[in-house]
Amino acid sequence: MPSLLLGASVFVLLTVALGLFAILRRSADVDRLMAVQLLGTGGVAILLLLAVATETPSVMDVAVMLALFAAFAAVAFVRDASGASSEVRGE
Amino acid sequence: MSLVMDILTICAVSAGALFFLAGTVGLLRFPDTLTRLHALTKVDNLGLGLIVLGLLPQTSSVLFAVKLVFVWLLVQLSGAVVTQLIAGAVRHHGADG
Amino acid sequence: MNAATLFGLCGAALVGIGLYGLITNPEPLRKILAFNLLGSGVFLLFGIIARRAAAAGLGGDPVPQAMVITAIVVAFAATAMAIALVQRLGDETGQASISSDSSETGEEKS
Amino acid sequence: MSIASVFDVALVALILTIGASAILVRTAFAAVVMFVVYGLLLSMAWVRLHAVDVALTEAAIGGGMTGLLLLGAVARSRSVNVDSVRVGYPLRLAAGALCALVAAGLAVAIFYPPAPVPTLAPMVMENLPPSGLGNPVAGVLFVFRALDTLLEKVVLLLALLGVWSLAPDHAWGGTPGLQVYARPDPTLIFLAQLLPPVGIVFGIYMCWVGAKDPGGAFQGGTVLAAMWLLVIVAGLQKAPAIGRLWLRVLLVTGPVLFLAIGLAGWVFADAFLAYPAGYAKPLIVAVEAALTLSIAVALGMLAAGPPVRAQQQ
Repeated sequence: MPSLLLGASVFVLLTVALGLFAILRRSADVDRLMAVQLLGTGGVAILLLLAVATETPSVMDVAVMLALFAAFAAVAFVRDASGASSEVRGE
Repeated sequence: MSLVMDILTICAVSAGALFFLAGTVGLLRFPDTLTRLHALTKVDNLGLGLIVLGLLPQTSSVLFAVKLVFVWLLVQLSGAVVTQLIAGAVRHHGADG
Repeated sequence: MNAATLFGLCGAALVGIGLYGLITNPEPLRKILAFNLLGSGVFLLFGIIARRAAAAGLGGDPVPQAMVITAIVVAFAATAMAIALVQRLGDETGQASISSDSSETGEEKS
Repeated sequence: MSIASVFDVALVALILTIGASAILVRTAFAAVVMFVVYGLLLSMAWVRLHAVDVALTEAAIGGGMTGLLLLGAVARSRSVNVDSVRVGYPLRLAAGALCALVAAGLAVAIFYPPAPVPTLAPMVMENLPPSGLGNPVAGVLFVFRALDTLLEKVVLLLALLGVWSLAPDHAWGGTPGLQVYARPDPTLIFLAQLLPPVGIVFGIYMCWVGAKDPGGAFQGGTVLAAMWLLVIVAGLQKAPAIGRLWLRVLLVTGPVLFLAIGLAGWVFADAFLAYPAGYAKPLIVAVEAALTLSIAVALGMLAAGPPVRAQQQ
């Protein structure tokens, strides 16, 4: 079973790599935002598979970290890509 | 019993991996930003969900399993909101490409 | 070739890539980014040292690992400082690139 | 070739591709997106290298926090004119050759490691039990090399002082110029209300579990900082003015407690930063808890940048 789960993690990694390539060859900033989201989800899936395959529960904490910070980064990216930011500069 | 569990794992993980592939094909083939975003959400919801479902029978302790479900819920919620935000940005900015 | 060597080569290549970006990119922001990339390559090299020294039932030597954790945090602090400096420079001069003599660099390719 | 090594090869190829495009891509915004993706990928590499503590730190700081920091700078530098002077072709070629040489030199060093690989792991494991800790990395950070960790906190504070002192004179003591959403939509507000409770629990968990398993004050503190920044960016709360007393108290609490326990080591144990026998673990956990808060505030304020506006009374 561990080798099957490892195989699945390789497969997911390859699809994520292909997806990243698909996203990043577009030139629009909004498209690029999806890269972080894709890696957030794909990375979590890969890490969970690795955690169970290698029986290291602590790897799951890395998955949580990845999920939290992918969301955090995405919020910051959307702020700047959509021009919705406001300058805190009231001089 | 463990055979049944293993079969469940194999089925669910493969199905999940397949959704990752489908999402990627969508990202490669769909014509505009919003439809590509749609493909991405399928990866979020079904791909990861099925993989977590498949991993549950293989966990060694209940705490491990609860954590798995927690991770999935977290990604579900944040993923849904972030894709909403991106879609909002597309509408604001105009979809291109 | 084992995993440690493979990631070691990755670290070496990242140092090269980061250094290239540091030299060739005129924008200070991009230089800071490249420097971070270079730094993470060095951290990865440390990770290889740790991984190769696996002993006593551990997956790696904890001493270099602890040093890398410290280094990542300090690198973040240094990045914050560098960005604040660049921004103040931009506010003062209205220029967002480091070139002591812009007429000369402008000749090469503009 | 085993499945694990296929994974490693694919991961390394992806890291190098993303890393190179972070350098070569045209716009600064795209470069920062690449850099965040790169940081998240790198944390997977650390997992493969059996360094889960480092993976946690890299995902948090390399992926999220540095990304926010760089992004804020990109957004603010858009108003400044960026002259698009590009370095000439011959120079780029020379730089490429030099960098390839450096990388090749490092690669040679990788292939010829010292014959008996030096390791401190057995010594760490031998001396870990008296401290009561289960995580060897925490042992190194808080017992064997505690002075380094203490000084690192001081470095964080010094860096923050440096960032603050770059503010124009009239803004001293004012609020940092973190970019925020002008009109946050309901979805964002929902996220900013939902994620922080989860993140705070996870941050405390990180700090608590750090004594036994991978995790610790750095990782926990970074999560707390990110949640705080998320609330500020979403416009639910304002960034605090840097002159606030509570802010400054929180900033120094961790280092001061660490220092106090270190000085007490002279009296109750034999040396500076030595823990009296039997009390090591509770003392370390107390220091870690205080440090987590201080690190959270320090990292948050570092990411928020220098003050730009005088405090309104």
